[in-house]
Amino acid sequence: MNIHVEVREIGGLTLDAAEALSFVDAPGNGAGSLFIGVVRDLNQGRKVRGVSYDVFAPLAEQGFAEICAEAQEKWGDNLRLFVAHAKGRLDVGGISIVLAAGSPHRGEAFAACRYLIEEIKTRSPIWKQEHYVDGDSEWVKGHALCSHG
Amino acid sequence: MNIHVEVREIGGLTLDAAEALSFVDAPGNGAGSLFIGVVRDLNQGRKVRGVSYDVFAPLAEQGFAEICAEAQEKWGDNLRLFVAHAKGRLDVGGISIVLAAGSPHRGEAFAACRYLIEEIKTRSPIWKQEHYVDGDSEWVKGHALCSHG
Amino acid sequence: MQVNVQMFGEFRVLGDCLELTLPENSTVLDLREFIQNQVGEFELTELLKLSKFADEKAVLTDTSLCKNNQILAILPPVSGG
Amino acid sequence: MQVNVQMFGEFRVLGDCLELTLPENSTVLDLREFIQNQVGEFELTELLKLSKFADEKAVLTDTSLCKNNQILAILPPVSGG
Repeated sequence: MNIHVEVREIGGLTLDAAEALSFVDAPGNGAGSLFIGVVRDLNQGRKVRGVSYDVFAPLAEQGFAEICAEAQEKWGDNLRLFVAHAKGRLDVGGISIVLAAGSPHRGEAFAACRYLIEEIKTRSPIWKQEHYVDGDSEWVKGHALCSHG
Repeated sequence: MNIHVEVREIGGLTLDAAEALSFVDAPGNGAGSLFIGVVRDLNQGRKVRGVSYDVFAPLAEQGFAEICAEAQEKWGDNLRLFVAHAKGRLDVGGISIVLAAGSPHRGEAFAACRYLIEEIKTRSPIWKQEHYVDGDSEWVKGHALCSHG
Repeated sequence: MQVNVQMFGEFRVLGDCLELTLPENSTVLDLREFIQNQVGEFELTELLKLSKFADEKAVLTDTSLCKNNQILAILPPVSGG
Repeated sequence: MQVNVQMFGEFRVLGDCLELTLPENSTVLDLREFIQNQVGEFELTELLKLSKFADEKAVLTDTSLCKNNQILAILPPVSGG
């Protein structure tokens, strides 16, 4: 199997770049591209203490696998891909998503990794609730999902 | 200092993705893009056992720093950038280069990471000697450097 | 028939899930209107218009038929990743 | 004057570096021709034409003046990364 997709509950293992890179490595692969998303301390001018990620996990994992299959169709069946998204509350600096793509050459690895994050951002059933330093919390405004069929 | 550049002799510490990601992390950064180059087992149809990287280290590090400064000019002074290149002989699976870019948003991180690898590939005084499974070795054909001034 | 509708994002204010009893042969649109009538708050009814329903495999269209004991989810506009 | 020219890539067959004695006010072009004349092998002289000289800070043009005790490097076409 050359795809790994996962929604991981915070409180268990934390998301880990080394694990992702190790998964996408293979003797024929010369390039690995990795992306991590991290909770930052400021959003739209408000000081952030942490973010809660709400995830409809079975549908999210189904979607991740579909997006990976699309990437393999575009950039090669031999692409190795890793997707893991956190579920739960993270403090500033916490890793919300780890993506990696491994391939013989770097063009495909970069393109696939970028494709994964852009598609996951727009298509995944994931919601962010920001917790501010002033004690307030707010669900981040998003955009509507598309239904197919 | 938000730039780290290094030519690292093999035999000491190996190149490490976690170190690079940790360097480019910052409380205001929401995105990290990382690239690793790995020795693969096949090149142009020949089975490869390992690659020796010959590097003119002082000029290479000078060039890495210039390329990082160019990336910061293009995508923001607050970009944090990490460049490390191996010097010496690596077996298949060995990491020859680790690059990382950290920034508030993902567009800049991806663009900067891609810029670093493309420029380093064409501008750095680095030569690869491939060692084949059949016992033969060969310097990989390259392209001429440009002189400025 | 019974359906279990899981809440996500802002809909969490209604609880983690709603156990609803619907007429036989209800569609997702019927379910949507059922919830719309139960939720008095203006902001949530506006949000509901922008939301989709899904099962564990796919986002559903309003013409999809609901099944007895089905687990559904209400998906407000997403912001994740 | 003396210059130390470090070898890289295919030029490693000549050793790790060449200690050369050049006339005063020699340029990089003079150095290039000096080495060209010492290296008999056809393949290496062809490679030399595609190669650049550099110090530790920059790639040099053929009109650059060499300095006494300078450390230079001969850079064949690169393939790295």
